[in-house]
Amino acid sequence: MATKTELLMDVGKVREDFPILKRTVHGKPLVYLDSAATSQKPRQVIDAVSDFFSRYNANVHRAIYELGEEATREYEGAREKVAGFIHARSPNEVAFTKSTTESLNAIAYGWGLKGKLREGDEIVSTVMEHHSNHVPWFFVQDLKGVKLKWVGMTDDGLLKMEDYDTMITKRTKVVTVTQCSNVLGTINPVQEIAKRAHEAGAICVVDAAQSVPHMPVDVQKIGCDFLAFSGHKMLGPTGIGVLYGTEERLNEMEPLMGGGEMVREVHLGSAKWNDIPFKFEGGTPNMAGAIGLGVAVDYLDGIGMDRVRRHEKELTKYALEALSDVKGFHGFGLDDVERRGGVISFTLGDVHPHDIASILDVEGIAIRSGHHCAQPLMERLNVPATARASFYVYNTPEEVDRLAAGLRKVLDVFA
Amino acid sequence: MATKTELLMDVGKVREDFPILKRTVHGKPLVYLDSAATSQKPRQVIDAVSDFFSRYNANVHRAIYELGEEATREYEGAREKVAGFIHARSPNEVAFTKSTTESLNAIAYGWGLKGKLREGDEIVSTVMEHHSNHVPWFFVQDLKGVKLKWVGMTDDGLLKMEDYDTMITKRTKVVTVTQCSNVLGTINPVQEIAKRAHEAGAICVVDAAQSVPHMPVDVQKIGCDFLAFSGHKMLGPTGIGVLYGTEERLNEMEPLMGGGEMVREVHLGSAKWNDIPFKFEGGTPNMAGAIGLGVAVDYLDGIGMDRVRRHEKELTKYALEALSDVKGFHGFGLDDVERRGGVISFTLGDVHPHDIASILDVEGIAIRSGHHCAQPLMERLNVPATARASFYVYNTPEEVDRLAAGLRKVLDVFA
Amino acid sequence: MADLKALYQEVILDHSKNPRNFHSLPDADRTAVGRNPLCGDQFTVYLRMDGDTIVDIGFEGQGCAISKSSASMMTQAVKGKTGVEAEGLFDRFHELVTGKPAEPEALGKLAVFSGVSEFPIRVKCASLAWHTLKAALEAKGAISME
Amino acid sequence: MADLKALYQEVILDHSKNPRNFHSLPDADRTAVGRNPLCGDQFTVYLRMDGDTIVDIGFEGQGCAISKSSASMMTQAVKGKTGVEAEGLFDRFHELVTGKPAEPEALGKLAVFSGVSEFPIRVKCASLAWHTLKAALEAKGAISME
Ligand SMILES: Cc1ncc(COP(=O)(O)O)c(C=O)c1O
Ligand SMILES: Cc1ncc(COP(=O)(O)O)c(C=O)c1O
Repeated sequence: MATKTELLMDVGKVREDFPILKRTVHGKPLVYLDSAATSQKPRQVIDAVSDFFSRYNANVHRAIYELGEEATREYEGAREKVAGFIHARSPNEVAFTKSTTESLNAIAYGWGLKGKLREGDEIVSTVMEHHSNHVPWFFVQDLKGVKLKWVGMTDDGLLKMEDYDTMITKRTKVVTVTQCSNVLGTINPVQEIAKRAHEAGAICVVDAAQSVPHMPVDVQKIGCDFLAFSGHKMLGPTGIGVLYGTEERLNEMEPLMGGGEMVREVHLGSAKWNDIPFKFEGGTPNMAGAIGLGVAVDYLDGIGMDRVRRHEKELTKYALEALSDVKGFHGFGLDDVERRGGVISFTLGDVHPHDIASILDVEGIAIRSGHHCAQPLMERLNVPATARASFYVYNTPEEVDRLAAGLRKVLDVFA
Repeated sequence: MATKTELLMDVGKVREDFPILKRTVHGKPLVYLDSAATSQKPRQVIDAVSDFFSRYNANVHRAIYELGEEATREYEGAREKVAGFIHARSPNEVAFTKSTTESLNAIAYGWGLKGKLREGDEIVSTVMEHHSNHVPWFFVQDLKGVKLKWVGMTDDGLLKMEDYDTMITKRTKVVTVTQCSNVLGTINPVQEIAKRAHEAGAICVVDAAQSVPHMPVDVQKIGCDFLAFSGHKMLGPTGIGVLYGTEERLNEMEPLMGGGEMVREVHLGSAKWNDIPFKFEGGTPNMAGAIGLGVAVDYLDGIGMDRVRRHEKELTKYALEALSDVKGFHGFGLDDVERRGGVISFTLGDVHPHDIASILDVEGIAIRSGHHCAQPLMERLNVPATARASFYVYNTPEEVDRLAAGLRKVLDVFA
Repeated sequence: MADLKALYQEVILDHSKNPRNFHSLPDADRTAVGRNPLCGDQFTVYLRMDGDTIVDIGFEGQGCAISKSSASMMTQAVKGKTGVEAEGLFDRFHELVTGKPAEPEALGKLAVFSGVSEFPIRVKCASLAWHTLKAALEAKGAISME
Repeated sequence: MADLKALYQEVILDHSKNPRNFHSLPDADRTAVGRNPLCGDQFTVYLRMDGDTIVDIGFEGQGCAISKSSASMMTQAVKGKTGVEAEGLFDRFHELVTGKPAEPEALGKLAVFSGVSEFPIRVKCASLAWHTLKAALEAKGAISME
């Protein structure tokens, strides 16, 4: 088990970089345990955004002047950093979107609905998905007559891998899965799933919103065709996301958004698309967001993703032990931190999660309560809602102790 | 004609707020004349973004803790400000997107393709549109068998209003038009066009990317059904746009993006949408962007949009005279500044626009050259490209003088 | 500092653990479902009316302590009242929980919810059942609070 | 400070105003179109080959002074050369305009484009015709530079 001092060494330095961690909430120092919803930002990222607006704000790609050149260099530099971070073969495989949600919709519409899918084709998903990896496929189902199937889950929170044996058929065209559950923290065997998809001639789409921020991710090793994640969950600004796709898939994919930048030629009634990745970046992009994300990637690289993962693993282990001492605490998901990320969903006796969150808030502790945009998973777990604490680079064992103390306070209130 | 001192009084104070205007380019003070592409940002906006990330960064709507409450309050406050700015009946009529481009695609897919349009229906557009108001409708044409028509333009740069007489028929379901051309500056009679659309039972979609930033816009007075614009062109951050729609239209419109936030209920294979405007805000929104846009609206309101418009009118008048003294200068569009915005497209003898922009850049002057994402209009004008200078609140007659001097320098180089 | 004790008063905790009138009405002539998608709370309110008078009321569903106790106490408060009276009470109640109490004395026992005003995010919880009641009275089948 | 005179040298202006070999080749056996969507520049390059040797070359299209003069001077430089030699020349040229000239002496007259290296955004202009030549030699019909 992690000793406190062992962890604190690095974390103290990291925390210095996050201005928000100096603030108090209801008179208590903030304990932010909701990074799975959105992460906090280091001053390096905040400054990069300000710096863009203060020093070289200009439209990228089309400006033939110094500011525009600087903006384009930094924007494309950010693309290279992101590509390197996930081990893409080339920056051309990285398109900027506004969020994981846009990336997944872009795939569902662009590769699916407007591209390769036909009536009767099948898509294999899981019960563990976030709404953002459910609803876009419902669109394809409703508009194209494609059939959806969902791999089930064990009571431990593992995907029922054997479901793939029966659910993947020769009609399967897409297998989509979250790499890490935002509710249970379960890390799914995406490499294995991609392999099975490919064996059946299907493509594999990975929702990496909860993995890329928290662990080393190598798209080539996974072997997936598409992968989506958000900047705001990985120390980056809001309004910037990433759509990764192999060159082959991106080339055969239609654009979701039509507009400026994404076209080569426009005539009345017809247009020719630009090359990848630009054809997926219709409209003026979130330049500040992309540049800020590039700096977030630098920051995470500076720590090292192996270190990030280890830190969260130790913290999760510490938390699972500390919290299990709280009366009535019921945690969902695996005990084995090797197979789960730093996300702990729980209930506390029969106290409603909303009340837990409210009382913790008064203690300065920010956690989430609700269905976490995963209602089908909630139905599977047979709970209306859970409380959720989630960790990141700036969290400490002391904060876990405060959470445990906060939960005891909740019990006091409801005694 | 505007005397210099008359204008400078306010503008000097405004300029103080824009950090970037203190920088030099190639050793010369920056003259930024590309606000039609993207505007510069006042420190109030830059600070609002930093402040969000440094003090109360949290996910909106679903967080049951202090930070989330503050973020939600500011985010919804920004929506109210934007709604007030364009005189929407209610904040519910304002959805945040990433850009004008996303807003227009959301309408084309959500109201058109997935909503109300059927094969054989017709859409009346114009030759003057930006690619972002062309390409989304091409999608509808290609996927739905809808017919597109384009209202023509006079040599002066006015829409041929008489085209509407013949082009709008009982099959017309959508009439779409830019309120202000990003190439010619022409201000189109959108109120009249909306009226004609409605008389035929069609809806009216207005691309307001170049109008909302530069002049008072009242959606109720226009009477349009939808209106789209971008934050980055109106002193706001990048990656935030606005989709305005009347409650009736938004209620009958399908969402473009499926995901978190935009649903009320999700089950395996089906979902129920949230209320407007949330059903159009799938995924974690660009919170910092929206909040920054709210501050940009405050800033513009502080000046007063009437004043903004008058300033640009005077500057445009001054510029049209000053530039017409430059040998070989050929300006496109109307002479009458009452009917045009602060955008001047031009050519200079047979010097290619790219060379003009390059030489001006060395003089510290940032203008644009190219097709301005309006290739069909370029074809209509029968030029491969133009140079374009565009003005905003921070520009001065002295800067126009520097532009004129810069153009003389271009002529020297090519003498 | 926000006062937790004021929010979670004894009476409130008691009603949340032992909600009164917590059942459906088989002979209900008005029903409505209220949802707060924020936290997954959901209640159904059943009414039996005699003219404009609420002669019986029941509710079912799930929610946090605040929303459940509020629903429970609401049912007690409005039973026997006319629809108009009930809506008037809701107005008073809403003023209370949003920190602008005009006639707190009119609220009787419901005054225990005054602590909610310090927790703006909980206003929706406290008023969910009331909104649902209103929907039932107005014969709207369902409402949702975002 | 970036040096405009170095960019727009006399020779360059002359070639931009009076481009050489500015015509199609009716008997071309290789053709390619190159576009720079950034500025709308577009050139077609026509080649007549004898084995691997460029025996005749012409170009048509429109573009800025840099791209047009570069196209013009390119046609002069590669006429009579083999494809391999032409591609070698392109490599040297590219080094020159990106500010990393390895063997500037090999470039002859083309050395006038050294000023481009101070204007990174113009590198695409200067090399558009060359990329198009390469596409023609490799029998690719069209290229685009973003
Ligand atoms: C008239 C017009 N419409 C649409 C757009 C597209 O705006 P954005 O790139 O912010 O989506 C622009 C700006 O480029 C414009 O000028
Ligand atoms: C697993 C998962 N997928 C998708 C999303 C959606 O991300 P965003 O809201 O940034 O689009 C989230 C986060 O909310 C998530 O946790």
